[in-house]
Amino acid sequence: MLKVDNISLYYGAAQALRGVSLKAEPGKVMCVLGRNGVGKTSLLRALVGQYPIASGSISFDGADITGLKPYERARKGIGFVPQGREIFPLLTVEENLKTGFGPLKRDDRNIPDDVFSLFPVLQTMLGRRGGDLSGGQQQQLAIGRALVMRPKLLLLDEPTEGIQPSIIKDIGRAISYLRSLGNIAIVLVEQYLDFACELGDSFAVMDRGAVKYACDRSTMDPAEISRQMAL
Amino acid sequence: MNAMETRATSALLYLDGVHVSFDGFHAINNLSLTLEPGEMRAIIGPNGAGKTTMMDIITGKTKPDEGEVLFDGVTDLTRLDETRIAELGIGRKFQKPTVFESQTIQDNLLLALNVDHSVKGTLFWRETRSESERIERVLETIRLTDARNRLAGSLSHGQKQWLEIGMLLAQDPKLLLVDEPVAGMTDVETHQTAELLKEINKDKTIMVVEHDMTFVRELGVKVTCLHEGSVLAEGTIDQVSSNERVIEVYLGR
Amino acid sequence: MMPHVLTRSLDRSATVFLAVVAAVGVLIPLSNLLLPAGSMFQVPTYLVALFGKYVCYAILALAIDLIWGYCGILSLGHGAFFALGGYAMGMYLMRQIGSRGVYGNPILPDFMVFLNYPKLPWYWHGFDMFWFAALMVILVPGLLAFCFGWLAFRSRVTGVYLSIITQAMTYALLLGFFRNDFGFGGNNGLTDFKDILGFNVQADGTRAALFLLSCLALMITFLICRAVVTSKLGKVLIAVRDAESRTRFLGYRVESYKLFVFTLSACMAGVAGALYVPQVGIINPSEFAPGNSIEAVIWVAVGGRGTLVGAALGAVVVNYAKTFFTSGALAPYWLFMLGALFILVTLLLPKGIVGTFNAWWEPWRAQRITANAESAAREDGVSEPNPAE
Amino acid sequence: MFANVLERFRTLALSIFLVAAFAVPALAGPFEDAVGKFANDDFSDTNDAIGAVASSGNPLAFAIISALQDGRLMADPDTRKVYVTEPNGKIVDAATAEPVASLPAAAAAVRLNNRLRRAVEAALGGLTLLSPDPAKRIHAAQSVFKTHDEAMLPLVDEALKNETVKAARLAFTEARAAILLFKPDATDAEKLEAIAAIKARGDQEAMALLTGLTGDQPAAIVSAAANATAAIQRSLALWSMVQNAWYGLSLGSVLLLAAIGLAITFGVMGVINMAHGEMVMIGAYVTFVVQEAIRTSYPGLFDYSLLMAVPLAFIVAGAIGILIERSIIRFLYGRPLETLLATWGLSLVLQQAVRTMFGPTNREVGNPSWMSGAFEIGQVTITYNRLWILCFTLAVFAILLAMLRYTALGLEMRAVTQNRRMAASMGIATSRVDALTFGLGSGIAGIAGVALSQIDNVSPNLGQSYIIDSFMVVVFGGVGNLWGTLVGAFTLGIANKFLEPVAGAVLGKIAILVLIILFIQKRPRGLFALKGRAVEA
Amino acid sequence: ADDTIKVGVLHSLSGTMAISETTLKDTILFLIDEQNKKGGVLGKKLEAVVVDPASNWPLFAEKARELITKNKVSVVFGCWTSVSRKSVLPVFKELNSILFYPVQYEGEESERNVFYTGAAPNQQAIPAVDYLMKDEKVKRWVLAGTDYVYPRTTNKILEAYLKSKGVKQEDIMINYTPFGHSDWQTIVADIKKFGSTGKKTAVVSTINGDANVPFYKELGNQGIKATDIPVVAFSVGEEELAGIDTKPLLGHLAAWNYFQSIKDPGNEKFIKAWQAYTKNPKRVTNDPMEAHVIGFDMWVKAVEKVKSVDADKVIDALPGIEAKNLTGGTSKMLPNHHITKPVFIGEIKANGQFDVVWKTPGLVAGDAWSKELEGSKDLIGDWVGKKCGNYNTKTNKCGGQGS
Ligand SMILES: Nc1ncnc2c1ncn2[C@@H]1O[C@H](COP(=O)(O)OP(=O)(O)OP(=O)(O)O)[C@@H](O)[C@H]1O
Ligand SMILES: Nc1ncnc2c1ncn2[C@@H]1O[C@H](COP(=O)(O)OP(=O)(O)OP(=O)(O)O)[C@@H](O)[C@H]1O
Ligand SMILES: NC(N)=O
Ligand SMILES: [Mg+2]
Ligand SMILES: [Mg+2]
Repeated sequence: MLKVDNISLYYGAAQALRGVSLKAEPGKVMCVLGRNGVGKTSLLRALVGQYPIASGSISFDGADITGLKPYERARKGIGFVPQGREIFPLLTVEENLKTGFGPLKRDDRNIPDDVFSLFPVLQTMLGRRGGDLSGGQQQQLAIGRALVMRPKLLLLDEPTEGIQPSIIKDIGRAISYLRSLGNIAIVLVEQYLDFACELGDSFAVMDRGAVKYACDRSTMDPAEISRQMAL
Repeated sequence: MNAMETRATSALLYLDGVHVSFDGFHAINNLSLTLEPGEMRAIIGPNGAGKTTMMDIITGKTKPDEGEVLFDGVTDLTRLDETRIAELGIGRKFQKPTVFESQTIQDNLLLALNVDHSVKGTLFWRETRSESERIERVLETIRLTDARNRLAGSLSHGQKQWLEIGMLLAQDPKLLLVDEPVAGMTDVETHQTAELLKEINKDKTIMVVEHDMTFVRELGVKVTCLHEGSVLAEGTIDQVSSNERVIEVYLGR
Repeated sequence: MMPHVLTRSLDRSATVFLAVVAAVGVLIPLSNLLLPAGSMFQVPTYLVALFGKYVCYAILALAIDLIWGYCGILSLGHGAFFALGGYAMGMYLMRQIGSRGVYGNPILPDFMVFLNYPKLPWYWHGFDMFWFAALMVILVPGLLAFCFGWLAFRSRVTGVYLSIITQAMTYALLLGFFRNDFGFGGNNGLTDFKDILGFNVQADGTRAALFLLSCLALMITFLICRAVVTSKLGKVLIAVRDAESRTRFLGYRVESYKLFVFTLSACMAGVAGALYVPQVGIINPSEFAPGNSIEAVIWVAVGGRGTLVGAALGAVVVNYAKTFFTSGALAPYWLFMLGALFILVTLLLPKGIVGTFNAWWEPWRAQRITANAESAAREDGVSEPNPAE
Repeated sequence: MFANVLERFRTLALSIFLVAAFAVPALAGPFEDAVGKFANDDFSDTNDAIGAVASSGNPLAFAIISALQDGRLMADPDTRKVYVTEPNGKIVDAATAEPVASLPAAAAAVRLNNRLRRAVEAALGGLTLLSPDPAKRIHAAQSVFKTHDEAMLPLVDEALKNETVKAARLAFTEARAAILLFKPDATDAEKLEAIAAIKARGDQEAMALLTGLTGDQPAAIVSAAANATAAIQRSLALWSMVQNAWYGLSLGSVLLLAAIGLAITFGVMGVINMAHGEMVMIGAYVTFVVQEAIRTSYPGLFDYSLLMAVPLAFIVAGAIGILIERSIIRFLYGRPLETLLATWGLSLVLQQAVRTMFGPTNREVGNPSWMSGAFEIGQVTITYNRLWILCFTLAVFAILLAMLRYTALGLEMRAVTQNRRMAASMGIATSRVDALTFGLGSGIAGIAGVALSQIDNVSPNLGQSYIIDSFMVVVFGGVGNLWGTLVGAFTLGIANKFLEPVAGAVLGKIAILVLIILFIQKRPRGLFALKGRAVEA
Repeated sequence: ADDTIKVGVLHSLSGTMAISETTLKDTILFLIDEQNKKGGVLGKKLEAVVVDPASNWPLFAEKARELITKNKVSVVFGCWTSVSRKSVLPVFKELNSILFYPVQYEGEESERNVFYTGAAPNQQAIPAVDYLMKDEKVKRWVLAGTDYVYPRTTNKILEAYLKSKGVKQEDIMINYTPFGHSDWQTIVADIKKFGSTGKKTAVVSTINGDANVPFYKELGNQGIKATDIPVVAFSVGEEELAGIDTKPLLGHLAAWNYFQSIKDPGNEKFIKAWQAYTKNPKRVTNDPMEAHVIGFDMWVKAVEKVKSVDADKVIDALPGIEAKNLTGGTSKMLPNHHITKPVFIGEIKANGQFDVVWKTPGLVAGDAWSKELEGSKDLIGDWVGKKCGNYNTKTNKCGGQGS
């Protein structure tokens, strides 16, 4: 589904990604782990096209999308839940959700029930402005918004950040549910190791812009990952 | 009568019967809470419970519709503005890290130093050795010494969190309000932050909001759980986390 | 206390700037006065007046850059302070005419005679004394800025709201000064000045002196601005610009800072206006026109916002372009040129002339400095930069 | 039907005879001589000729004098013959009504000045009191009311007797009252009745009439007149409030119209669009071009010129807007202050471009007939152009609001301006949306230009005169809030119009500016400020 | 080069005044062109130096200085607004050059270096009021103007004049509006109200430039007809009318010293040549243009008389020089540097032209100093005998020289 091949990314002169390669498959959760500032967010930015990569290639669904604009990638089915939520502050919750209609055909332009069953709080707040919500509520909204697009690939950047434990569990359940649908590939960027370990099918630990340790669910050892992350 | 002299309470921070609503939405409901000098208090509670709003009230960003907020037993915070409150010695780390993006990390800390903040004072200010040493120490603590001359805007999310904590340290307030300090940190970093807060707590009063239960547990302090704008439960972490309501609305099963 | 504030502000580019202004300030008048007219190196008098005007505009640009570039206050009404300073000076110059006016009235300026003013309005008193006028040049704009700023900053009016009410302010003043009833000569303004401090304003010597004085004022303004922005105050201003509310939570009284620079900047603009008036020979309400203030902001943007040197440079470049384009064969098309200049600078030099130059030059310089530092470190074995220099 | 008209004309002729008999008994000289005087090209001779012809009782008089009014009375100075060009183009000899083949080359229209025009109107007034057209009768009655010429009384009485149209009856009654009031030998009862009728009219002219009533009248009449004056004054004061409110609404609608496009480009997109005024100007010039084309090619369509200009102006200004967005603005997102610089430059270029293309002077844009003139409600005069502009503005506003609220594009526009990067990641083609949004704002500015061309100059400076007001309105109302712009515009308009009579136009305007400054202190984010966290975020 | 004589043209080609002044620039270029066809002056070709002071008053002074010192022009034709003239005055005095100013203005000025070819108030305003009083029997007056010096002064003079004719204060309404005023609803309604008392009312308009179009549109729409309340304007000419639909304005008046419609062979020839020069058969002419035509002619004659372009010589030669104006008369430069002009009252016609309904029997001499104003009634300008612009005939002193 998603194949990232040896990409590099620079912020001015500073290199943030150094030859990162990854794969994500439908019905699987790929976890990207790493300390602060190792380039996890940069990786996702490269995937959605918000920041141009200097070298390497990205292909999605068998097609090369390296040169595509961010909205074209979204229309191909890449949903993105960014770090910091990036809610449209002046749009209502409902309107925020509706911004996900862009890639959809006219008939499909509705908000799937899944969204509200996963995050009931959104249902009760439909008319309030996104920017007024609390941090955690915004996080739920951000995930819901990405789901409205019916993505084939879902990129989540630290979705548990600032979320109350019960909802983290809900989000966990939501991710498992999406995985169980079998047609969505998920890339989960996390620092919250327990959460990642519970959900991940494969793991990559980053350091200084490069993947320095990767493993599968089968070969995974949380202690080793933790050790890798702490270095 | 002599409210100025007689302390109304021994508490450092005293909230009583606070109400806030936004366009009819009640964010804080009859909230009462006290913080003793030297205490560290962890605040937990569901998303939207009003934790950040409570900090907004204490720091003067939001004016409560009703209720009393006293600092140091004598000062009514509801009547002061942000600057005055900061001058009193209340420092804050925001949930969404806010640093001065176009200035270097060192300058961010410099700005946070609690020296003369008047116009004249800053115009004629010159760095003393003790001040530069303090900045040096803080830089080390937040592990950004190498990055000291980088612009704060180029930091990653977590690095900004650290920087903001660093700014709190430089500010050296009596009361620290820390909103979700470990969001976006690795377990190791979380642990380090807990250590750091405990260290600071030796001579400062701290109120810390977190959702990370491991972290809260590690702090090992009294916990207050807010829900729908008022206190739901208070006590040790074990007491609170075994409270049925807390489990229901917050921890989940 | 003072010296360190000044020394700190003098880095290389600042020193170069001051040196250039000083050289220009001395050489141009000298060449105008000493060399024979028509010689190749003689600067004709009309150019002295013209350059004098540019220098005044440069001061205004510095004033704007101080508040806009460093504190993020976009004033679209700074022309008002400039004009008020100009009027204060104009009133002095009018009073100097004395009985040499067309009606020969020793007290009343001509326009008052023919509009039947029975006596001098109270606010014209004192302007026959230079020291008083000079004080008013600073005080009137300063006071207006102080009152306006006190209201606005205390109420936390920011961003475009502030910009627009500054515009409303200058627009209201424009309309007011247009009115003959206001007692400032209506649309015709104040003109036909005779002398300043006893010297004929039109004499070459006076012009040269005024030019020199303007350059001096530019240098002083620049030094003050540098002193402000290189101090910790400057960092606070930038902090206010970038995250105003965060600055408050650190215990800074943001409104005081804004009020301070706003008032300071208005005083500078007033001085610029006061120097401008005797050199161009007229002050009239159109100086209050909102368009003028917008243009002044544009000079700053063209030169490079937040660079000081750039602001001054921008004022000179844009106004020189204007002078150049409005004469000769290009005259009918000069708006195309000027408009294109603004557009191109925005698109191609987003940080303005000086800002873009810095952006190229800084990394190179930084490299050199690190290289130097490294070699120095190798030599004497110290790597710690001296904290209390 | 034709017979009917003829019948009317017969009555007319009779009435002329009546006027002649009462007013100017036996003015000598044959009709032909009088007509001949028109050829003298001398204002006082023409004046004499009007009097003579009007009172001649000749059935041709009406045709001659109305021809004179319309500039269709031609005189040949050489032969001293006078001709009437009939509206259908036929030419007849004025004195004899004999058709002639063609006008002599030297013939020129008989010139009028204001005095003569008044004489013509008075003459026609007498001649049209019994006109078949009720509007003309009312007009004639009103001019009698003004002159309250005693000699007209029999004619007015005659007219009143047969009058069936209600408005005309009223006009005749008032005219009759005016005459009676000043008729020295009218009875007190008649005068009291007259005062009542005039009081009922209740306008400025009625009051002028009553206050003009001179001395030595019986006490009853004097006090009745005084009471009536007082009553009229009171009602006029009330009406003037209504009048001011209407003026305020109308000014508000102009402000709103000018600002509404800016509410998009500035309010929604955050581009400090100094070239907004020039988009308005372009719209006005489109109207000019459309009207020129119509004037030269299809003069009959003139009344539809605005209907054609509106979509065209939208397209032209919108297309220019899109061009500007694609070539300049799009490089400046996230740098709002720099848009100020670039758009200011742009506005200079556009102004000079228009100056080069169309010349520096004003261009003529006419009002179609449905936008000309005025009607009255009570004592309030409402001009059609202002009324239509108000309706048009509200319609534009409603459409725009609905568009932003309820269409996908509207949602996308708002999303893109709030967070361009995230919007792209939601699959919104941000560059397309940006271009369309800017185009929309510009297009709306363009149609504002069409409307403004009806009340203001069409010159290269047109835009500049609106840009400052537009920014004031948007900011006063609260940036980013369309309703704020609406309420802001009307508030400023009405405040202005209530201040203007008290303070004068200049001080009124200054007062408004000061009020805006003070108001912003109270509400630092405008009238309809967006509140809450969402804004600070 | 030395084989040409340079003529400065100082008219705004951009900004708010471009609307009026651009035509004057073209006029001078046209006149120079014609003169050169006739062989130039003193055997040299004339060369125009055009600058754009951009409706910016300090820029006027700067450009004047540039023209005189850098371009070394012998004479400058320029300015429209009074403030622009005031701005350049000191420059012309200092550098001793010549300015021809072609626009009607408020008077109260007579400078050695300036020649005023436009109307002084007594050549426009007073005759217009006389006409209204006599021919239209006007009893009530609205003096409406843009709020700046020219209207203020003119209205002051008119007010004094009207009062001297027995008009009472309550029969005079004075109203000022800002530049570019565009919402005339209230004012037009006020005028209507003021005029509905039964006394014949007229409006004397000193409304400037851009504000006129919306003013007349509002007049037309509110149905104020010239037969009810005539408006006589001093700043509305053929050029301004070209931008208005004049049908509703039929009969409103303007007072000028020239109208395009005046039948005179000189005028017709000029109009033809002008339209040919501008390649626009519809191009109109107007009063300030004629002023330039006269001024230019006078300058050429003066130069030829003294065989030099030296400013002092030309200045001394100009008073007394006569030039044909375009309406059949001969205007003469007076010692006060103003000229004699005929005064016409025209009524607006449907075709955007004026129909002359009244004119002064002869030419009127321009007064530099108004006889109606207290401060100036004793002053005269006389650059021939007294060599003084503000000579006080009571005290026999030249004012302004420190007395
Ligand atoms: N816009 C930027 N300009 C310059 N440097 C940047 C920028 N954004 C990030 N960086 C730097 O690039 C590196 C990688 O940042 P990134 O945001 O990808 O880290 P991360 O792994 O997501 O960290 P975190 O867990 O803290 O979110 C960091 O060192 C950061 O300082
Ligand atoms: N300015 C505001 N306007 C409108 N609603 C607000 C505003 N500030 C807060 N709220 C609402 O008040 C409630 C409490 O918000 P608050 O941010 O205090 O929650 P929190 O406890 O900090 O949550 P989290 O853990 O998710 O950060 C939320 O529902 C939020 O939407
Ligand atoms: N002189 C004028 N019309 O300003
Ligand atoms: Mg990250
Ligand atoms: Mg929170």
